[in-house]
Amino acid sequence: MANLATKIASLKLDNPTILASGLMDEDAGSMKRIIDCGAGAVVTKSIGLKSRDGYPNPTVIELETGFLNAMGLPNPGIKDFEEEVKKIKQSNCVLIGSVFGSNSKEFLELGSEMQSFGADALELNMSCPHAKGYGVEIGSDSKLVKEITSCVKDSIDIPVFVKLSSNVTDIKKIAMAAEKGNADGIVAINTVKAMKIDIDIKAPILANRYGGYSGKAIKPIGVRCVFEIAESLDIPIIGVGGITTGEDALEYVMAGASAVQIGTGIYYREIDIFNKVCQEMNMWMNDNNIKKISELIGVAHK
Amino acid sequence: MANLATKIASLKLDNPTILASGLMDEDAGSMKRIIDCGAGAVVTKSIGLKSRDGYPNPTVIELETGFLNAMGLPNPGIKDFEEEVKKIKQSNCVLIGSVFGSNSKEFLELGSEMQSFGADALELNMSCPHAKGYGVEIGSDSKLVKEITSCVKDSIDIPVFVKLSSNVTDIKKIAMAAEKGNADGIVAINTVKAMKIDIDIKAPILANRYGGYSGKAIKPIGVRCVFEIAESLDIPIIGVGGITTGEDALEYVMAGASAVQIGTGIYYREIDIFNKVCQEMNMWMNDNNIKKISELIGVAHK
Amino acid sequence: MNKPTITKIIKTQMETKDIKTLKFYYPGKMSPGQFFMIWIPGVDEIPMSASYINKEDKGITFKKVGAATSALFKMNKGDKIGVRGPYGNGFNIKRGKTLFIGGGTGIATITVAVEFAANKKFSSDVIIGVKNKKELFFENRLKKFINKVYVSTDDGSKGYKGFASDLTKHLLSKNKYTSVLTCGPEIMMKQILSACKDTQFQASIERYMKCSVGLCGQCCLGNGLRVCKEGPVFDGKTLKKIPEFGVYKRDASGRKIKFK
Amino acid sequence: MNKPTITKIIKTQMETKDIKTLKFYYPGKMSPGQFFMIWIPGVDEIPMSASYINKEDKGITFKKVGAATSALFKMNKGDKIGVRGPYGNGFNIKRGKTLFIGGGTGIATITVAVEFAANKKFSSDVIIGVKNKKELFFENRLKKFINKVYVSTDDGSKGYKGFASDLTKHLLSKNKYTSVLTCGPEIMMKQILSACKDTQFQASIERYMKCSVGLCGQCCLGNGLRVCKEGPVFDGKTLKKIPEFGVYKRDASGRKIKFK
Ligand SMILES: Cc1cc2nc3c(=O)[nH]c(=O)nc-3n(C[C@H](O)[C@H](O)[C@H](O)COP(=O)(O)OP(=O)(O)OC[C@H]3O[C@@H](n4cnc5c(N)ncnc54)[C@H](O)[C@@H]3O)c2cc1C
Ligand SMILES: Cc1cc2nc3c(=O)[nH]c(=O)nc-3n(C[C@H](O)[C@H](O)[C@H](O)COP(=O)(O)OP(=O)(O)OC[C@H]3O[C@@H](n4cnc5c(N)ncnc54)[C@H](O)[C@@H]3O)c2cc1C
Ligand SMILES: Cc1cc2nc3c(=O)[nH]c(=O)nc-3n(C[C@H](O)[C@H](O)[C@H](O)COP(=O)(O)O)c2cc1C
Ligand SMILES: Cc1cc2nc3c(=O)[nH]c(=O)nc-3n(C[C@H](O)[C@H](O)[C@H](O)COP(=O)(O)O)c2cc1C
Ligand code: FES
Ligand code: FES
Repeated sequence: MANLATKIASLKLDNPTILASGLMDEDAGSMKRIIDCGAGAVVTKSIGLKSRDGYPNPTVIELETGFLNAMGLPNPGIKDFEEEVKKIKQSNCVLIGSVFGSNSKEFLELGSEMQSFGADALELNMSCPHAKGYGVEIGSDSKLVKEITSCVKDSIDIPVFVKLSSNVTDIKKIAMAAEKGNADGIVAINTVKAMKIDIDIKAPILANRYGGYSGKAIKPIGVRCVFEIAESLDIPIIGVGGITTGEDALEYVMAGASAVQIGTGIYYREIDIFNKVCQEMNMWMNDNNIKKISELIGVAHK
Repeated sequence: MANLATKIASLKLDNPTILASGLMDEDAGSMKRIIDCGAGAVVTKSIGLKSRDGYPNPTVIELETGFLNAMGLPNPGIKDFEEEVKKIKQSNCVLIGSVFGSNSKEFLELGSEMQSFGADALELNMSCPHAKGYGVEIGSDSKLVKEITSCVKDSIDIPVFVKLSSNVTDIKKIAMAAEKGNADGIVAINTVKAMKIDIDIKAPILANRYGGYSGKAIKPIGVRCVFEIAESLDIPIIGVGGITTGEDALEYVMAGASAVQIGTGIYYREIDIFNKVCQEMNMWMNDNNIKKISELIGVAHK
Repeated sequence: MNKPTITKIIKTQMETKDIKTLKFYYPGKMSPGQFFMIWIPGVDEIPMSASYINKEDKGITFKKVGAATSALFKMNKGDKIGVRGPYGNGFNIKRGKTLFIGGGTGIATITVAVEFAANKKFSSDVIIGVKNKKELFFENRLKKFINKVYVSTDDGSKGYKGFASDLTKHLLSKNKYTSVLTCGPEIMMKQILSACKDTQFQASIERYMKCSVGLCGQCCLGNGLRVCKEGPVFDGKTLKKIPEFGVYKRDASGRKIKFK
Repeated sequence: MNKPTITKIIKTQMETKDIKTLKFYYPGKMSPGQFFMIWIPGVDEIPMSASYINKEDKGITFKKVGAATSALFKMNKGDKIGVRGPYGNGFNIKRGKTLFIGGGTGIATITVAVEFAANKKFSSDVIIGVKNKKELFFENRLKKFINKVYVSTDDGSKGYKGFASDLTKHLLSKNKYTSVLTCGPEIMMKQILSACKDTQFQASIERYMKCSVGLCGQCCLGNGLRVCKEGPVFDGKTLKKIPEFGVYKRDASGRKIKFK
């Protein structure tokens, strides 16, 4: 049995598969189920200060090559989320709290709450591709990214990861800004801004028109982003985008990721994809005489 | 029979399908074959001042969801390309000359040559995702885009289109810069920057490591870009990215495209994809009682 | 693929003042209790159980309650809707004597299940419960394929006066049923569950739905059970372990909403 | 999928001082004349015809001419290469008497074609032509399955003294062949084509290749004929209409390079 344990900053995981934010993580029960399916950690849905319904349906559709969603950051608000975090933290699992805000103050407030609830790490969502005033509107401005990150880092003790979008001219630059803000790690990538028009109805299908593209199709974009970031940064990276197999996960690891997140893959391989991916990684590592996953991190950079 | 004729600025096409730059367009014979397969126009390979071999192989690989290429702008140089343009222009077809340079002077020189050879329109490639000093390195800087476009427009009489990349934070802003530079149209999108790592070899497969993603997978990104551009611009748009069927082409048209380009689709549906796509558009239009393709341009914007 | 297929309404039917049936072309097999996501372009996309299942076409029956159902309510033959699905597990309808209980619009879902049992010649009784007889629908349709159709109304305007759950308790004490299958208000279903001692129990649950393919987690209850995928039908054993059953659901934002 | 599959070299064989055969595990069917793209990680990816076709494994035979072939030349059993393909059409080998002509490394490609014909019990003669007898390879392999193996050397160090094309003309005037199949220097093949009056003709053409799947247009000749897809084997009728055949090819940049 190969050793799949990994470390992201001070965060130790039994295996490198993590549930991505926004899927099966609205309540403690769902996150518990994912942990039971073998995930090394879970990220919560992105939580804001106030409750949001998100966009009307259709919010999720399948494409030939992946999924498109425009949830619109639905969440019950940080206050209501306290009980979910506390409940899930009763079981012995690693929980990363994802939060979104429109400025440093909001991010800090949310982060402090998450920390006080018991989250093991924070993920700052600066990359949602379809929510006005949030997400990539912040995550494409390197000054803001640095400012928010360092503001949160100044007062928060748990590790802080910054989740970035590929919808920018230069993801390296943004990642470097997060690193300068003392981020403990980078999460890349969020969904890719995209659209599907129904030609019979002659209109975009998603209520929000624009959505975020996830699943198999975006893996080559995610791997490229992780590779680019790894080329210029020293802090750990969590790779995400289109992972459905152990081989996909290994591709991200070789590009430079210390861990990976899985979202849409749940659709393609059911909810125990976390076990499956770990098994496949383990099998490949055994076949290739690799003892520890850490031996593979970033090896594709010669 | 529905009327598929379309106009892009002063350029009139019998049908809206155009061969995309960089595929089957290195020599007059290939372009002739594409015209014979029903394309309304062809774009040449992107031509520079001097001959370039491009990157070593592997330059093209197939992915589960599309293709990845890093050709590296191979071309014989504008002087050697003269005879190809002249030869193809002996047959009665619409030829769009694609050129790439690193500054206004180079673009202008190349444009003037293309015009003098007999090209019907120019396409300025400011969007190649993997060539140092060219392509998106220029096409992500709105000031440069405007400057180059207006410099070329000042001295060139044939219509000038600017080909843009989705690898930017805000494609609308870049398109607006091209419009301000008096571009006659926008071509969107070029390939999306991506990577494939071979886990057995533990290295990126493409010799250039980074490549451009094309084919089915990028259609939702391309449609989104065309929709975004159409929302803020008045000049015509040529949609490109992942088109393999008449329905795909119609999706682009409804998003705001006056014509479409087809590249990788040649692999999925063979070289007569141009005829096939036109037939499928025609059939759909007949079924839906649409007389002219122009009725559909941009209808998805309410 | 899990995106809406555009189809046309081929028939409409008024069931009560504010309950309507739409039938549309949508070929394929499905089970009673499974549901569709119905897209009303420009308005919303909402889950709807099938109330008619034919080889080539399907039907939905719904009450006008808000924007989406009102938009659907206005639709006529020839209008276009988007349909994806069927989703979920559906009822597990077995030999033996079954008591079906439909409450409110849950009658729509229960009726196809009863029809399925009747076609298989399984024996069954059915209770349909509403507040007032004006809200009653599918009574005649049900009578075509089974003998015993019990009606309950809260106000006693027809049939048994009282809740369907009370009528259920009454029937359970009188007759022997192999299983009880129900769809309706969750409080009603919870009451019925507690009345089912040895009788097998299945209930179709409603939760706010977005993806309906088991991805987004919006519809989860208990330990991550997805109503859109592991449900909407759950058996009594499962439901007894879910503390929130009959107590609260979550709205679109994920906040808890207590059942009243 | 058209991306390299990593495989291991299972056997190597020196054919001459600078010609080597590598055999590797690569199961599947293919026809003589079809080719692979061989990836040497960190160096290049180049087209190579199959010189051995077995059910489970395949072989390539090549001359050390530049970076990629030199890297391949150094490889030993157990080393990894990437392989994609097979690509192209391959020879159309038919009943009747065939004259095969291989020139230089073209001998590798012709030999599997001859082997194929022999297995089908089609009658055939073969000419293999090189500059000097030291460059000769596969003569013994050929002799195992056909009687008439003619050798030509430019310097007369073995067999017929002169070009393979001249020896072909000689044989064509003496014997009756249904068809002529050739692979070698394009000037040689062009000369043979002009010598084939009524005899059917097929030649395997080499052009600079990148995608090998008919997309990039790098390998085109004539009116957009893709050597990687419609070729690499073309018949005489087609080749006669292509003015550049035997005259020029294009380098990686697309510039014309005259044949000497
Ligand atoms: C599996 C399933 C099957 C259903 N089958 C039927 C049926 O056969 N007949 C019928 O009349 N109703 C059915 N419903 C309920 C139906 O989906 C709601 O009545 C409808 O969504 C109301 O939408 P609206 O815009 O008209 O009302 P709104 O004013 O938007 O909401 C009214 C109520 O409907 C609920 N609702 C709104 N959107 C959704 C959604 N996306 N998912 C779940 N609930 C939602 C709200 O929570 C609220 O309680 C079913 C629900 C589920 C989950
Ligand atoms: C269909 C086909 C089948 C072939 N089969 C064989 C074979 O069985 N045995 C054999 O020895 N050779 C074969 N070749 C030729 C072989 O591909 C070249 O010898 C090889 O690419 C040289 O690479 P290099 O790096 O060693 O030399 P370089 O120094 O790079 O080039 C030497 C010569 O090879 C040509 N070449 C380089 N790269 C390519 C490429 N990507 N595509 C086509 N030509 C290229 C160059 O144009 C040049 O003329 C075949 C070529 C084609 C097109
Ligand atoms: C339905 C859905 C909801 C999502 N919600 C969030 C979110 O709230 N916050 C966030 O940071 N990312 C969100 N994402 C993005 C994912 O976390 C992930 O970055 C992306 O889907 C790519 O990974 P995948 O291809 O494995 O799904 C969401 C994705 C999906 C499909
Ligand atoms: C092999 C290949 C070569 C390309 N070369 C060029 C080029 O020289 N100039 C250019 O502007 N775009 C080039 N492109 C991009 C295409 O023109 C097109 O924008 C892109 O492939 C998306 O369209 P598709 O999905 O239909 O292929 C190339 C694409 C491919 C696949
Ligand atoms: S509605 Fe998304 S998981 Fe059920
Ligand atoms: S090598 Fe690309 S078309 Fe033949």
